[in-house]
Amino acid sequence: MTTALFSIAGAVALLAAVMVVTSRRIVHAALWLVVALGAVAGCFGALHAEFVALVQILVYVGAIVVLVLFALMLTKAPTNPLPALTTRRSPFAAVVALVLALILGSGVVLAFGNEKLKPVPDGSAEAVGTAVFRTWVLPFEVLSVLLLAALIGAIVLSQRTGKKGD
Amino acid sequence: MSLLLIALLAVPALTAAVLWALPAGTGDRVAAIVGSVVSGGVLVGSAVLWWDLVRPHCPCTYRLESFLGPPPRTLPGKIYAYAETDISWIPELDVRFHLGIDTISMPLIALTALLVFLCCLYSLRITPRAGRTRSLIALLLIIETGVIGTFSALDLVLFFLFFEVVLIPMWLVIDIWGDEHDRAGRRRAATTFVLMTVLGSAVMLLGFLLVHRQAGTFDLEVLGENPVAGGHGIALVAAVLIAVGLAVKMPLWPLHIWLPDAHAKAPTVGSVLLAGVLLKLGSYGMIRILLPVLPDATATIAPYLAGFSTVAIIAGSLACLAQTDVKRLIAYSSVGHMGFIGLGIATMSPEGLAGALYANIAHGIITGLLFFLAGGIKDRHDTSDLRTIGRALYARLPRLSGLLTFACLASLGLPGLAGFWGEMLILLGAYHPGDSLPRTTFLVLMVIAGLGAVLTAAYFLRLIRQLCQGDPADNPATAFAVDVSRIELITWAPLIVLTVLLGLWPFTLLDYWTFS
Amino acid sequence: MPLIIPLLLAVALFCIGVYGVLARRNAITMLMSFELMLNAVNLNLIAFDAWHVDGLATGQTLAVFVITIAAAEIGLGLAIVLLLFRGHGHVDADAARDLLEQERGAEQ
Amino acid sequence: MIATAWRVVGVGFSLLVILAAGLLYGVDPQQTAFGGSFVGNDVFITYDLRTDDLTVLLLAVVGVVSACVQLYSIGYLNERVASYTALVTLFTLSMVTVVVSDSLFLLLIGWELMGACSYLLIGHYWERRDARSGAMKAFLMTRLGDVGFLFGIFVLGLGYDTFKISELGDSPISPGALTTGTLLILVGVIGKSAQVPLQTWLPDAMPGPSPVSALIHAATMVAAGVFLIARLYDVFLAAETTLTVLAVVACVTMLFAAFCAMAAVEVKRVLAWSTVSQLAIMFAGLSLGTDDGRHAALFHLLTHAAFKGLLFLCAGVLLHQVGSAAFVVLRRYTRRGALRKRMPVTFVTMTIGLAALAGVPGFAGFFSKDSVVEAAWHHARDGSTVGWIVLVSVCLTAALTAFYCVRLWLWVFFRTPALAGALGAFEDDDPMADLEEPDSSKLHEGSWLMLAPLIVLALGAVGLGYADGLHLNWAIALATTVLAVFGALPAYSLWRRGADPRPVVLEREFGVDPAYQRVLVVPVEWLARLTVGGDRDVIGAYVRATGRAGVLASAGFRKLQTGNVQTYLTAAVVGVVALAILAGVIGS
Repeated sequence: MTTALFSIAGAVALLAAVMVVTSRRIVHAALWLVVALGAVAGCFGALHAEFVALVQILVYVGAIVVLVLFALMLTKAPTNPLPALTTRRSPFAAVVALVLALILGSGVVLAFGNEKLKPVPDGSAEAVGTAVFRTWVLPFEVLSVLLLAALIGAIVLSQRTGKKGD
Repeated sequence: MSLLLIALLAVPALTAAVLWALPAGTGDRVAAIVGSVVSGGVLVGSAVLWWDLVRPHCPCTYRLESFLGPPPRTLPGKIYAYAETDISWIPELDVRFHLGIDTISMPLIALTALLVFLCCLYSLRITPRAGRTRSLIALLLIIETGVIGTFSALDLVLFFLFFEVVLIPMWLVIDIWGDEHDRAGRRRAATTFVLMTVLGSAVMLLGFLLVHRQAGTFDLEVLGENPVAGGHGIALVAAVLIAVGLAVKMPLWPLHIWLPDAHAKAPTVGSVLLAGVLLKLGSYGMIRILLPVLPDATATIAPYLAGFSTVAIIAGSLACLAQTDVKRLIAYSSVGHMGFIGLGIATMSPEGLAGALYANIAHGIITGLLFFLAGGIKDRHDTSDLRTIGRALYARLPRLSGLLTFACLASLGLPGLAGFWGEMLILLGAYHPGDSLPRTTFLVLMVIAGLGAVLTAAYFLRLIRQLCQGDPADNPATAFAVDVSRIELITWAPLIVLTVLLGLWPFTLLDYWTFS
Repeated sequence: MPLIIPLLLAVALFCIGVYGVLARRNAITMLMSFELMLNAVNLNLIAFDAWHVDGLATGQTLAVFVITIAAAEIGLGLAIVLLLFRGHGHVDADAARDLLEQERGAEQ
Repeated sequence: MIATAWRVVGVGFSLLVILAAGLLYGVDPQQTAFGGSFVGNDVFITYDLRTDDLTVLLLAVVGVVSACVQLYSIGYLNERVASYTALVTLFTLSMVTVVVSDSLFLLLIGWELMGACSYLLIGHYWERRDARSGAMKAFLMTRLGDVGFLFGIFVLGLGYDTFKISELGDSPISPGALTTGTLLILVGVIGKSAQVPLQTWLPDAMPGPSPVSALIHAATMVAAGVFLIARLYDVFLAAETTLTVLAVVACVTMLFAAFCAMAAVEVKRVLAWSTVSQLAIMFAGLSLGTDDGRHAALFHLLTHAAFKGLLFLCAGVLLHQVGSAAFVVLRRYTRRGALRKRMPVTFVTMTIGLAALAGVPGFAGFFSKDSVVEAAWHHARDGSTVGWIVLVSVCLTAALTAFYCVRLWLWVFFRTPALAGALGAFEDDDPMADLEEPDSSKLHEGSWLMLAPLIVLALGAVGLGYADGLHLNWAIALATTVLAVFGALPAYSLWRRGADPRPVVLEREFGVDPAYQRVLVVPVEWLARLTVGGDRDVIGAYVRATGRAGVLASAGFRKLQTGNVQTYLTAAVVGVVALAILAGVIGS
């Protein structure tokens, strides 16, 4: 059951990811990204990591993709197909990616080819929250500082009157 | 621990630092006086050291107990160093601060001190037009430290270090005070000089490392007692690398290409030191390092070394025949003379080595004098081009051209003047090469080198003919206020006297080098 | 469920992301490809967490952290892209060659 | 002031040499060593002096001739006196060094210093092109020989294990080394004494001042070659082959030079060729390998020094007073009878010198030449081919010598009746022939300072013939006299008819000089240009190419920096992949 669910979600994610990097329309690519991320969230769910799946949908699908779409609008991205969206290096890049996939894949297969996994016993918000605030509180705080820094950085970078702006 | 030797090294370097530290307003004259006094002190110091070295009770001279039956023909091996300083310096790298002198290096140290002293003295009155004499004097003193250090280093890494110390000051001397009419040319000459010599010393360092790998030490005294045996494999590679590195400095054909430009573009004092002292670093290195440390491997490469040296003799002489620039001609003549020295070393015979050492000294003195004279001619005519200077210098500058003729005759190896004994002994060594060497090859090389001596005569006579002789009517007489000025006479006189003395009485020096 | 399935999926996603980063010309699509790569990593984390149960929910926690960082990253990245757009009028990574040394001074 | 000081030093030194010769006369042979050091175990370099009969003889010759030359030069030379006198003194000193040396190295020093001095003295008139090239040629050709000489010293010195002349021959030596060594020494001698094939420098050395020519030809330079073989005679005697080679060289040279002298049109050139020829006679005497031969050769050396010194000084007077020693110029004066009348002393002394050279009975040259012929005859009678060859060539040379002496004498000093006052055979291609008539009234005899040496040497040219005791083989004397007459008669009859046929091949001196020019000088110059070109275009090109390659490579690597982030990224990923593969390969 889990396997089947995971496989379907995974297949969808794979298909959508391929579309993200091959689509000739940028907006379509962004929308395919929504599908891909959502499917990955499905995968998380199939592995019983429900909280992470929810965060994935909230943050990624909800926030990040919206941000991307905003950026597309701000940069006046055309909606019509752009044949030149991929560079001339793309075959080479494909080969590199394929070789990388082969290496990683064979490594993974060699290392974990016979392992089985049981779904996570408890992927609820409670369990994860306990872990975060009990065990991982210091990284969590550091992370919050990082977010603050990113926030300030984004503001500084996008200030129109900044010294770097013109 | 010998304070005197350390002082000979430290005093010029410290003086150079002091000269640079002086306020910029200090006159060039003061700098020249300081330089003269200090280098004069170094000269006196080296004389004292020499006297100390050869006192009869001193065990360090290679005095042959004659008439005790012929011991086998051997070469300088173990170093009987005098005035030694041996301090561990970088123990991790097995490098020691090991200084010392013996009868091979002492005359060269004295020659260096003499030439630097004369150059400083010369700079009292006659300086390159670029000015900044203070820095020039300081650089000359740095060069003196480097050269004396190289001649007294008994550790391979220390040798390399001092070897390198000389490079950059000389580069600056050529680049800043060189030929004022040819900025691009002097820059190119200086760059070629520094790049080729750095390449050579890098190769040499590689050879030193291989020696260390084989022998486990950089110390020349230890290596002299336990040389790296074997004439093949790593020892051979090390010998080839060291020989090539030193051959660049010497320079041997075909690695000589930096030399004519560097000599021709350098200022007078630069040329004098370059030819008189710096070239000797290469030949000294061969005698000090190649022969004692890698005797078997050197025997393997000796025929090739001799071959290239002979080619250098012929090629240098032929190139001189077609030169139109007096400084360039003298520079090329150095190629030929250093070829003789290379041949002498390659014979690996006592005669050849003594000849090479003698020729080292004689070449330093005579070529130094020649470059001083060429500098004098260049200063007066503002060019060193033979065609522009014109002919019939006998009519315009009788004393200067008379001295030039004298120096040319000395340089072409006229018996009775210093140049002869070295050449003669080298040819004798080639007639009678070391026991492990192919005699026939060396006989052929001897004959070719002998013909090279005739060619040497030919180009010097051609120089005299084109420069000194000629119809004064065809060459507009330029009025020169002075023929040979007082400072020039004072500077050149020691060299002239030494040329004659060494030519007439070679025994004092030769007695130091009776290897056996 | 075999562990290998999520791992292979993660590998595939990651390599697709690599391809996207290397081959896509538009800076925003490059950023999207980064997200794909990050998701592949998250997938790995979750899969390993399910395989190697340590009671601390390490994998899941780390996945949450990664998602957070991804949000920060995309925010900054898009700001930079906007800056690029403002400066050049396009967001073409190929055409942005400000790093290229100018021809002058090639021979001194 | 300086010049006067040098003159005093020069004359004083010559007198000192004569004094030394006088003091050493009759003293037992002895050697003194001073200095010395070992180089290796086999070579012991010392300075040794020695004295014996040969030394005394040569010292006397050198002293007298150089004294004459120094005195004569006072009248002869007015410009650049100091350097000239100093060099002549050094020249004499070098010859003295050669003569008294018992060390091969010391001998070599004197030997080559002579070469250098002759170079500087021949080039005394450095304004003149012929003087410049003559000087250079002299030095280079003798130095070429000297290299052989140096190698000969090596072979003999290491062979005999000593570099002392007096000890040479004491120890055994391999025949090969002996022959090689003596042959190499011979090369040096040939160069120094201007024998074939290194003969061309001596005639070309004539632009030098005449007193210098006298010194070179009579007492120093060229005589040193004869002296050296006489000095090393014991060694040479053991080397049969070398003596044969010497004989062949000498015979070829004496005829060659005599022929060249027959066609020369300048007094000094005739004399120069005659010197070459006479030296060859001395070498022929030495090459016989008998004591008689050596004795005859040294005797000839002695008389030759007197009359050749005399002749050159006479030529110098002509040159000094007339301004040229070319036949064409001299004949301008002669056809008015001026030369003989105005310069009686020169005429008489020159006549004596030429008579001695030609071998007129009663004069010195006659006796010494006869003694060579006699020695050759004795040797030939003993069945030696070398003896026969020498005998025949010396006799032929005697006839040729008579021819050119008479020719010189008649054409220079006597009007030609057949030409009725015309210049005669010498005006053909000489640019001077068109000059107007010289003012012969101003012509006068040289100063007494110049004439006194002439008279001294003329006395020698007559008297030295009897110095050896008068022993005359009447048959040989008759034969050589007849031969001389046979040589003189054609010269006389040609002069009577006002004709002076000079075969082109003789006038060009058998084309040796141009041949050397083509075979040696031109290729060397070509090689020199090739070397310079090679340095610039081959070796230099490699160096420059290395520099260029560095610049080009850096430019190429710079191209990799496209500025495109994605390229960099691709490269990085490729690198990671490659490293991963590498790690896998190494790990497995």
